[in-house]
Amino acid sequence: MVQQIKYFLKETVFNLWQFRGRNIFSVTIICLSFFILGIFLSLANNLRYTAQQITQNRHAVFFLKTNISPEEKRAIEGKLSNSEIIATFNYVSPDEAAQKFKEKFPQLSRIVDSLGFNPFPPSIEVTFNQKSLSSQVQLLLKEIKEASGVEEIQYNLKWVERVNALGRLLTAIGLFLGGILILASFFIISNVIKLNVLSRKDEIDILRLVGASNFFIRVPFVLEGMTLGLIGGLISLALLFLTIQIIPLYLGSSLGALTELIQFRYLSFSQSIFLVFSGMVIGLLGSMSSVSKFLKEE
Amino acid sequence: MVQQIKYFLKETVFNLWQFRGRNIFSVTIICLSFFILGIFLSLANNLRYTAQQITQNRHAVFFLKTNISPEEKRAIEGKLSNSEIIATFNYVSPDEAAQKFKEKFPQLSRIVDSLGFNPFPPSIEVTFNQKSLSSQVQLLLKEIKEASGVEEIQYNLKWVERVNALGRLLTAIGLFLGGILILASFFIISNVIKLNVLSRKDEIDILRLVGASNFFIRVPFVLEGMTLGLIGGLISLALLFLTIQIIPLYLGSSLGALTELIQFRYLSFSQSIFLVFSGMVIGLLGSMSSVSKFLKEE
Amino acid sequence: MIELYRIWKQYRQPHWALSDVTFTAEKGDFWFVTGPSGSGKTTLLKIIYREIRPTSGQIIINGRNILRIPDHKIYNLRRKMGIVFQDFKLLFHKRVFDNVAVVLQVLGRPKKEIRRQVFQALRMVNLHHKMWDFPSQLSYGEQQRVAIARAVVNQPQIILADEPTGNLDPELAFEIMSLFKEINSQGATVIICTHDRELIRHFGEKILFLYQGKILRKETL
Amino acid sequence: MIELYRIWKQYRQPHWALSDVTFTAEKGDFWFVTGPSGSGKTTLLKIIYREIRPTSGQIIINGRNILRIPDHKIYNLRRKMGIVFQDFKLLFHKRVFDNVAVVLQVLGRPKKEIRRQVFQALRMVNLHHKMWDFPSQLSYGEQQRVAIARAVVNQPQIILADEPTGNLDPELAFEIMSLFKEINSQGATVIICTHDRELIRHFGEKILFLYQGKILRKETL
Ligand SMILES: Nc1ncnc2c1ncn2[C@@H]1O[C@H](COP(=O)(O)OP(=O)(O)OP(=O)(O)O)[C@@H](O)[C@H]1O
Ligand SMILES: Nc1ncnc2c1ncn2[C@@H]1O[C@H](COP(=O)(O)OP(=O)(O)OP(=O)(O)O)[C@@H](O)[C@H]1O
Ligand SMILES: [Mg+2]
Ligand SMILES: [Mg+2]
Repeated sequence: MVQQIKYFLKETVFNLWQFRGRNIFSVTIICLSFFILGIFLSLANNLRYTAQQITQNRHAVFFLKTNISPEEKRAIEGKLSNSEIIATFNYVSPDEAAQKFKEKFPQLSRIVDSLGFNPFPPSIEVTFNQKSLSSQVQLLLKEIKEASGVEEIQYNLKWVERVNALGRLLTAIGLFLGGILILASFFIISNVIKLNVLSRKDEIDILRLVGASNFFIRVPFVLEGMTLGLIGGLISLALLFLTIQIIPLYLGSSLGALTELIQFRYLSFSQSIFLVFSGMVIGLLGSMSSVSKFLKEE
Repeated sequence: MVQQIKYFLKETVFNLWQFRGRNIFSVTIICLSFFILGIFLSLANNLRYTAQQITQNRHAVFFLKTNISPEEKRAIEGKLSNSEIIATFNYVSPDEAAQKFKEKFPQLSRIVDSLGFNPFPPSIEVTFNQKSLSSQVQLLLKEIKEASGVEEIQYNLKWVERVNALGRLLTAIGLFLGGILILASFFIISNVIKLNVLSRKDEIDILRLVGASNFFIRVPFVLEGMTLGLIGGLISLALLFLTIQIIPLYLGSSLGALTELIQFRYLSFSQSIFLVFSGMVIGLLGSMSSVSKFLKEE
Repeated sequence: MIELYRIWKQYRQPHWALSDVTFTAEKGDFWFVTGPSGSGKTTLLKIIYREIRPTSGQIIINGRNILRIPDHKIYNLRRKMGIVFQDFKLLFHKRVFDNVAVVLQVLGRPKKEIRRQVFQALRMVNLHHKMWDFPSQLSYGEQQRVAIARAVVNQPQIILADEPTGNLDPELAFEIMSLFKEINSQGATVIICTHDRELIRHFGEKILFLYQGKILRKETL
Repeated sequence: MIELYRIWKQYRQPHWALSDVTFTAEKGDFWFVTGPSGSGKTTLLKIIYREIRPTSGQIIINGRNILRIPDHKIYNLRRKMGIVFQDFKLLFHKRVFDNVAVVLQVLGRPKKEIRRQVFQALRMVNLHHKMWDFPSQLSYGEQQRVAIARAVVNQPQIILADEPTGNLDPELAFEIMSLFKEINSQGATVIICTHDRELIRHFGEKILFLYQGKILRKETL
């Protein structure tokens, strides 16, 4: 048993070296297709993050009557804190509102000052849960609107829907492209492995004729395929890390906060493992299937 | 001559058929890597479009003195129309400004009405050229600010810079990724072609021994490589069109205007030509270089 | 014991590569198969080691109908055989040593034994000094001898040799034939296809003459 | 005319595959080269058709030093030669017809002429009925005959044949040798490497004996 394992390992290493020309070509192909996949995964990580950022900001403002009673206010706040779809809410007094307005439109601040009274009503700013459905939101809005002490509700449903849609769009594109890319690179890699086996049909035939069992023939090929996949995966990871290091340098530092938003994120640990592991699995399956094709008798 | 061309063509077709197993694997790899490249180009088309949309909106507002004289106004307008970096400008009277404000902040319209006078100054809205540099913009702003009749300038330089940066970022990412993808797929394809030639070293050796000139040996291989690249390119185009057709179905119709913004655009005609043509060129170069390696004597 | 019973083999219409071949090689027999080029000698051997199946007929080896052995078990049959292929079938990416050793490696023999046996086999064909060369570095006759060494390294019960001396000089051919004879005298069944009349004259005990796939005659000297 | 002057060839230290071989084949000569396996026969031929270069020495063919011909022009030399390789070197993905025709195709001969000449050459080796088979569908001797047909199809000035009858029955070997003799009588220089003493005895005019890379003796009967 140990004897045989040693043989298989030696054979694998030997063949990897013996066919190094062809193996280098193959690993290059494998590595590059994983690299493309990795670049995409890195972008997708970021896309997801951006989508999260965007959908987090879904909020509404409830303008209250200026003369709202503390009981009415407490009732409304109670409703809001009981609702499952609300993440945070925040009371804004008329003074705070005026302050905010002046900050936002400095050239109009004179006007507000010149009024002699504060035209801004008190309000409550509400942020919705990311997972809340718009039907739930609408139900809640209707309920609040009918509560006494509420003057008006500002909630740009259309805009919010768009932002949500953008989030969904990004996720969908991510899944779709990711699926295509994963499939494509898996196809590419397994085809390269198959090309490798194809060119060694003679060897398989000879081994069969000198009394090798199918198992004996298959194992070194499978190990070889796995190693090629593994090496390709590892090199592509290294390449990916380098690229991600270089991109910010290339883009320059002038982007400020935006780099944060769109920067390339490293693959997560599980993604890296996935990449390398799938390299091995594809190598295994690819070589397995094509060796098997040759192991049939006439 | 005709004799020989006929031979080359027959030989190419024959070999494509004779090694169809291996050729199908190769074309699959070529096709998929072009497909990935194509998906990217399609996304990049869109990215560019989005970036344009964003940077187009770079604009400033010049608030004028309420009591500005027609001469002063004309002088400013003259300056603006002479400037190369300004795309459009538009005078907004106090009434128009009030109207706009009321539309934008309906719950504050009461306040404006209750003032009894129009607090908004006249203004000029300016849109800058896409290509204008921010240094140029700053120069112009300074000049206008010093003109008589101008009260204040509203130009959120920081925000505009960010938007510009986003545009640049998208372009840079596009170029960078595009470069990487193009390189990667070219590498993949030329390596596949090389693997093909590699497995036929014996044939080349035999041809040399029976008196074939290098030219005679090379041409069918080169034609074969070109055809493989061409077929791979064409199939990938077809696949790409199908995918682009399918994506909107998959994403659903709920996205409204956003689909317009992020939708996959078909490759432009020149991009399609580029794709197919580069397939041929890579096939040519790949087979050329690897045949040449074998055409050397011991 | 190898028994072929009414073997017919047709690769393609309308020619029969073998027609109605019935033939028995007892344990310890030393058979020559001869006949003109294309008369079906290689086909006969291929059927015995079951690289191909006959169109009709039965083959019994050591009491077992080998046509009934499933494909994935056929290696058990081949392990009893030492085969010299007409085109050698060497592994060109492996050294001479490994080409011979592979027969023992598939059996999982210990390393030391492999080394000893391979060296012995290569010495028998006078190639031990080229043990670490690749087949591409050998002359054609030397390659043929590697193929012979591989066939005999495992002291098989059955030896099938297809034109094993076609690229060897008469003296070497003589030596190789003596080697086969020696293995035969230890109890192995040997079947050799050859065109070499000299060898047949000298070593022939039992001779099968093929002509266009038919047995022309069997001779026992 | 082929002149080899003090040819030495070493593949690797310390053995010399050829040492100090000087040898002239006049136009119209019919030479046999013989010697034990590994004595350097194939190496000698390879040097003549310049697949390999000698370590030292000169080769003049038709008054031209072939070692000076640049690699990309060497095909002009090979076109004058018909070579039967010891391992045949057939194109296995092409039919028998195309394997033979390729020699004429590289010359750009018209289709009709190619068909006629190929058919003739295949008939000379008695294989015209297998014209549309692939080499893998032929017996080994049949493959060898394809290689022979390819070598003679273009009526070359020089024929180099490396063990061309190793897989043929004596009758066929005799026929093939007569074929070479006939081409020779039309003015071609023929060099044949063989182990077959019978053939040498029958057809030998000039014989070169090699032993361990050295010329043992030259004989002219
Ligand atoms: N490529 C090579 N590398 C190293 N050694 C070689 C190479 N080719 C041949 N040799 C050695 O050179 C010697 C002569 O080889 P060659 O093929 O010329 O012999 P030969 O006379 O044709 O033998 P045979 O009758 O067996 O074909 C042999 O010992 C062989 O091992
Ligand atoms: N795979 C195949 N497909 C079709 N025909 C074949 C195939 N293999 C062999 N043949 C034909 O079967 C016949 C017998 O072939 P076989 O190889 O058994 O001859 P052989 O006696 O070994 O000849 P040689 O002495 O030339 O090796 C030949 O006519 C050959 O053309
Ligand atoms: Mg045979
Ligand atoms: Mg030789």
